Amino acid sequence: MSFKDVLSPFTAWKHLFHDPVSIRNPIGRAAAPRYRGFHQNDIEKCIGCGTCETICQNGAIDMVPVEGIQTKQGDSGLRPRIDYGRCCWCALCVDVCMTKSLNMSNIYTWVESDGDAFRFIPGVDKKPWDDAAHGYRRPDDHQLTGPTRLREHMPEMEPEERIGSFAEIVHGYNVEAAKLEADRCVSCGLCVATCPTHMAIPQYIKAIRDGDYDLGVALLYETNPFSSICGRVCTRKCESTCAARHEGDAIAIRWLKRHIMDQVSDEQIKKVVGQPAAPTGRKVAIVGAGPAGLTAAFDLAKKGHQVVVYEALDKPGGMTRFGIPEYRLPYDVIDRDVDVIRSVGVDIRCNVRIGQDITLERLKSDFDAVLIALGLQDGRGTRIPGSDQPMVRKAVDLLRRVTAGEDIGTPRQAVVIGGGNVAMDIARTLARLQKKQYGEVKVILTALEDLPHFLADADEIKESGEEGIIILDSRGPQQVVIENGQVTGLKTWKVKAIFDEQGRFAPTYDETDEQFHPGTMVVEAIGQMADTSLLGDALTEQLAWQRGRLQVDAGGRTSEAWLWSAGDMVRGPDVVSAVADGHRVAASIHAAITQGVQQ
Amino acid sequence: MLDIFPPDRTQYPAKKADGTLDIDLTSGKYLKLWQGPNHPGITGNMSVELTVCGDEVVEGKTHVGYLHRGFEKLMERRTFIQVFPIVCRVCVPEPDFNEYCYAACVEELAGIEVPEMAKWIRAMILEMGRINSYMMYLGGQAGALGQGVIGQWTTYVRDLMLDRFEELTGARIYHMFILPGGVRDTLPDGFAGRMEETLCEVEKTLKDVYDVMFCNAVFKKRTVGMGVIDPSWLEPYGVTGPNARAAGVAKDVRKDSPYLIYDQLDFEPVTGQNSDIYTRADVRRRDVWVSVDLIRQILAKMPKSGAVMAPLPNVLHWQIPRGETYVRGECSRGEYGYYLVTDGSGYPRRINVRGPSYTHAMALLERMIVGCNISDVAALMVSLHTYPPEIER
Amino acid sequence: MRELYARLKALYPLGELTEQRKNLAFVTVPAAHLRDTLLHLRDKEGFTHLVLLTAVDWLEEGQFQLTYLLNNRALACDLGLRVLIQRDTATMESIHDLWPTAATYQRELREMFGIDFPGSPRIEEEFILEGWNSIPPYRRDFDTLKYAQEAYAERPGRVTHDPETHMRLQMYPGQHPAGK
Amino acid sequence: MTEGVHGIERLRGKTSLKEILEVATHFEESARDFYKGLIPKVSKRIRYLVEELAAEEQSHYDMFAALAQRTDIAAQVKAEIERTAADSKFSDCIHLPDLGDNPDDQAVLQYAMGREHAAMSHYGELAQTTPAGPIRELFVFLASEETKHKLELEKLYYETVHRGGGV
Amino acid sequence: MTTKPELMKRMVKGPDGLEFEVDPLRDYYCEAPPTVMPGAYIQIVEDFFNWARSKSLWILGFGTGCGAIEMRPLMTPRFDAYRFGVAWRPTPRQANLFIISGYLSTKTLKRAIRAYEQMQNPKYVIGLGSCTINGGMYWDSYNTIKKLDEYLPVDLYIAGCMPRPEALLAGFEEMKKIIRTGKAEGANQYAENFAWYKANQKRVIHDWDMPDYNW
Repeated sequence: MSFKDVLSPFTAWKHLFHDPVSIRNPIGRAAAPRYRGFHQNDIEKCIGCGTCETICQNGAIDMVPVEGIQTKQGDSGLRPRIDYGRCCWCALCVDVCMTKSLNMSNIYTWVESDGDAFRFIPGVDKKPWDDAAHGYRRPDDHQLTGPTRLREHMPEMEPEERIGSFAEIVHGYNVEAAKLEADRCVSCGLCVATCPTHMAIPQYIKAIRDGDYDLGVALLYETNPFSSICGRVCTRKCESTCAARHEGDAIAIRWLKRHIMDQVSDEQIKKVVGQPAAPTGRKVAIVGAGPAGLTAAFDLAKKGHQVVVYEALDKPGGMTRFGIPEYRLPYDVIDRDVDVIRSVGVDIRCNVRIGQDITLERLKSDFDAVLIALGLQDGRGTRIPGSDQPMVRKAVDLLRRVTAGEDIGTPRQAVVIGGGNVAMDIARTLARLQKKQYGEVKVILTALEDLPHFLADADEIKESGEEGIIILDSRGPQQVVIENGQVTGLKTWKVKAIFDEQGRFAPTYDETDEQFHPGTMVVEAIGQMADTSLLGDALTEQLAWQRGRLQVDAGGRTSEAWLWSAGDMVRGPDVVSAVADGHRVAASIHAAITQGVQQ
Repeated sequence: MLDIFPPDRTQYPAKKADGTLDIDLTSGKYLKLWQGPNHPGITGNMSVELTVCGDEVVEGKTHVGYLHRGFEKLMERRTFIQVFPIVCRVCVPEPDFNEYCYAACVEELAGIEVPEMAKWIRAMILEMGRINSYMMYLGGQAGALGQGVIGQWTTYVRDLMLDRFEELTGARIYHMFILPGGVRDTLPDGFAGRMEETLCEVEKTLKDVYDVMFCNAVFKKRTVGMGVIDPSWLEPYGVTGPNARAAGVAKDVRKDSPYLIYDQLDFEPVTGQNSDIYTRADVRRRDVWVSVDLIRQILAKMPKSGAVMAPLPNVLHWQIPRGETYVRGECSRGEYGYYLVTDGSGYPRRINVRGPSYTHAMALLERMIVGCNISDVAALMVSLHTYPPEIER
Repeated sequence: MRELYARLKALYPLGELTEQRKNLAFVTVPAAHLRDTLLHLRDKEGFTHLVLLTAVDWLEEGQFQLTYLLNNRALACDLGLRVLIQRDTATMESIHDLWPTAATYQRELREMFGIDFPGSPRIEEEFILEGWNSIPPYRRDFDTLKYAQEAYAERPGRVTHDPETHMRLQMYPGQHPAGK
Repeated sequence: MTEGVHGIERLRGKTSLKEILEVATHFEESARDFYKGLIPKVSKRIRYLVEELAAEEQSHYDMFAALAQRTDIAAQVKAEIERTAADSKFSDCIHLPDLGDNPDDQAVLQYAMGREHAAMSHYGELAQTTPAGPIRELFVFLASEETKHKLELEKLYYETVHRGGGV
Repeated sequence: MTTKPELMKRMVKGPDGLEFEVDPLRDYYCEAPPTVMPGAYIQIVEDFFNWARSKSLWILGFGTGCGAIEMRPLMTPRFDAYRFGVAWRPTPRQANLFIISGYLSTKTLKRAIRAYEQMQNPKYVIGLGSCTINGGMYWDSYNTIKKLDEYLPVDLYIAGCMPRPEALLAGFEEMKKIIRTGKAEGANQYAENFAWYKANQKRVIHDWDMPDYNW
């Protein structure tokens, strides 16, 4: 101890001469720009996926319906409500927000006598911090929902390789790639409502993550006995509503479904699917072995009913077999799905044409219920001048004949009219045939729509281009040019605009921009329609119709109590919608025939 | 001091056969005195049950549990990312070590390599937190002996450091910035300059603290020779950190088994010899200087750019293979560690938080408090620099 | 670490060594040999610092794993001794005489896991909890959320909606789920 | 081509607004009757289409008839033509089929489009050859009415034939 | 009800050799329940009282949870709450504002109740942060209460985890407003619904080894 120790503390007095450090008005002092304060939500951007709710370890977030926000495809209509009696301002909800709609302002003062008041829906309940410019925003490279926003690469054949054959282009994911892709899914379930048959998408993706493929198959078969097929050619509306697409690629839901089916052996699938219920003694006839008919058959057979499916062509599968080329959907895949359906006791009788071999009347009397699921097997024609020439063909006819192994007289040069998937299918089929026969591809595809409005998948368009098909968009077919009785090509006009403000078709042409596309065959691949002639005139007259389609109730029952109708012929062309319809109709038939209300 | 006023051992209670003291409250010789939890002379929300004879403590029992939230249980029912926001709550004054140790455990078991930049930022945050913690301590230590002004100064500079924390991490106290995989964000523009200003303030305050607190006859009188931790107690009582370093043992995890980027920094652990309250305070004061220097080194040596987050799997369903590990760091109180056991699921099987206060405030304090004067209990307790929440979690 | 393991293995019936990192390993020790192993490590091998003592509940296997983590400062390495004990009896020898600080850990384990350490000081006393009336809370079969909801009042009025279900109810009212 | 369309030539001589409207009304009437006659001939499946066409002509008929009754025709017509519909000429590329027995929906639509197109161009032509004045405005109005109708038909045609989801 | 040894009735021999009986539960605690404190008869006097009360918020320096750490800056020069008429007191007997600074474990709840009851009227309670409002991040903890106003009358809540000193100051200003307008009736509410509060408290505090009321 020294004298210094006594004096030294008095140095504190020097602070008498310093400026005070107090903040003059601390209340409401601006926080740092990054400060994590109260939440903001852009409710227009928000899709109500609930990922914020899932991540919140405090259970602070509820998803609640909000007035003025409609549930629609890709938007649940729910918005997060935050309980500041739970929140810890960790901002994990901001970090995982799929649309970057949820943010935090740097405002932090909220006092209230009422403890119940601390619950609010950011963006809906007006708060003073709604417009705060600063606050926590997720840094761009700060990413918690998977290392990448991009879809796992799908291995497939190179264009040079695939153009020469009809082998399947897409190889499918291996287990590792599938796990990585499945890992990107946030399990929000927005896709489920969009899927026509409401497949348990998040659940089966989870099964992939867990490596539990038997569970995956069981989940798939709950809603879709055409999973191998849909895993390849589904129109995958689900992917268009995937939450992941807001900041990257949608999850490859279709490929993951295919992956599950690829991983499990046929025997195992049959084991998982299980055996039908005890026989009920009821009989159902189904006309048409396409997705709708066979799905209904599968459901009804599983419930123990005796089901006979009549198919006019020589193999089951309908448009999936005869409309979709082999390189997209190999025939053995169809056989595989059909085989499982057969395994639950469905009796499929091919080469039986109703109306010719057996009458519909006969089915009516022999069975408790009859379902017609005919599909849309006839192609529409443009009926432009010259379109009645024999070398002007319909795409669906050509595809059917190619499947049947017939020679279609492959032209050296072909022009395809249409911008949908069928047009792509026939163009690419012709390209392959040309490559095989002549060594070079000369196919021109013209479509009314401009590229962004093509009905075909983006993948299809891209791959067609890679395979050497020339795609000309916004071309209105005007005339098939005929010289010396032979088709020499197609004349088109430029389409200036095709849709009006409401997005409805209203084309305008530029006649000065006329083009001639040479080709010895013109293929029309526009719309399709059903051939309902098997109903006969009397029954056609008897049935109620609705804008050209059979009028059916929610369960697919027509105005005739014994007759149901399903699939493309009532819903429009789409495999998975047909499957969904098959389920609905099967449920309706089951209810009708087990309650004995059959007339 | 002990030499001048030797304790009167004759008044001490006898030991019973099982080793406990035979304290008969009906004898009138002893008084039970509770210090805490609501008491100005207590560190945080804990309490010491004192049995006094006269004004001399013959037995002391630490009581904790006032801040128990069952963290280790709560962590078991949260996913790996969901644990991240709650770990910092284990220790209020220096939360970053929880974040670091937890993140390091997870990264080790999940096999994640943290980007270089993130390591430097982490180290800087840990040193900033250490300064804050010591500032709290210096204020508390002086306050326990009635010197309110020190706390006024140190809390002020701590607050300046909190401003730095705020602009860097987006929060003042619970930063939630170090998460498995890296850190949330890079340094804001002009951060180094503002940090330097703050460090200058810290240095200025440290000089004042030295003059007013450490060169203070009263402080010296009351702390020199008081509350000695015998070097032989270090191992049995698991004493770490400044408490051990004040006893002459250069125990410092940063040096013993360097983590993050401490092997690239130039520093020496601060040690003292006398192991009394004064030495412990002095070791901590000098440790602040080390931290100030370390932050300057870090800002000078750290990469100018680079990723701050390693790619993580989707945290919503992040599973970690079965395993167990222990990660430690040197916090302001000593060895801070997380013991993580995983079972292959998406949730931790078990997390155990090993805070230095656990040993310091329990067994060690109970031993040291015996023979102490009631008026010195607060100073002694503070000198061990214990934070109750990390004891009971 | 390997040499140390070899030396120990020669003396005690140890389980396999799990090398977590170059300076951290775990090894299983039979309960009966724990004390000797600890003494050997402390006095002969320089593992003088008891870092922590804690337990892991392997409910499915009916076992508690006690982890004694020791540190050798000179070598900067850690060795974790795992002791597996029966969950239903849950008793273990106390080591408070080797490290006085172990008494605190043992008190906590007794309270939080229900593992008894006969002879450990104040083992019977409440440590962290006060008036606890359920099974020890750190046991896996204790459901903290359920307990909390039963014991404590919450602010009412919280209700949430699952986006998937909500969408289906909104977009397909009255429709029974396909195929189910 | 039926007489209904070419009969518009008869308008060339008409000079009073009322007269012209009466003739136009008569044309709509004949078209309506034509579609009504077609109804039993087509399959019940597509009968809705012909029924709609008949109803559409009926509504035109009603409108023109109502117009003819008014005294302020000129002003009324002027107000209408300010919203002239644009011609989009989709029907130009389709040659009119011969509507035999049991025509299909595509044929009916094509016929209807062709009819509306012919009417539209005739009215347009008349408007161009008529000097400016109320009569010209009436022709412009009639042309624009037919154009609007044609436009609706074209949308329907696209959705039925091109947009896959056919009948 | 289990009674700890030091709370049991016993005979004690003083240093002077005299023996006397000690019954801690009776001697240390008051059994009379709190009563409602009526306002002044004349409104203007009551207004004056309220004005005066609002000018001196004396806070009990009992840091029950995390939030206490943000009170240190308030007591020190940077934020300096003293200039707003806010001061900290070490003992309940001198304080009129109790800040529950975050989560309350049941063990602390017991002490907090006792501290609250020892405070003199008029007295106010501020709940700090999420934990006091609806459990906060410890919503599923077995050891913390979730809703403070079940156990103590709360006059004001401040949102945050934890609230910043600036938010606390804003809370004090709001508290003053509430007091000035005569709406800070927490203590009277506690007295009026004493049985309800006690029942709630006893439901979660399992070793209730004290009489119902003490001050």
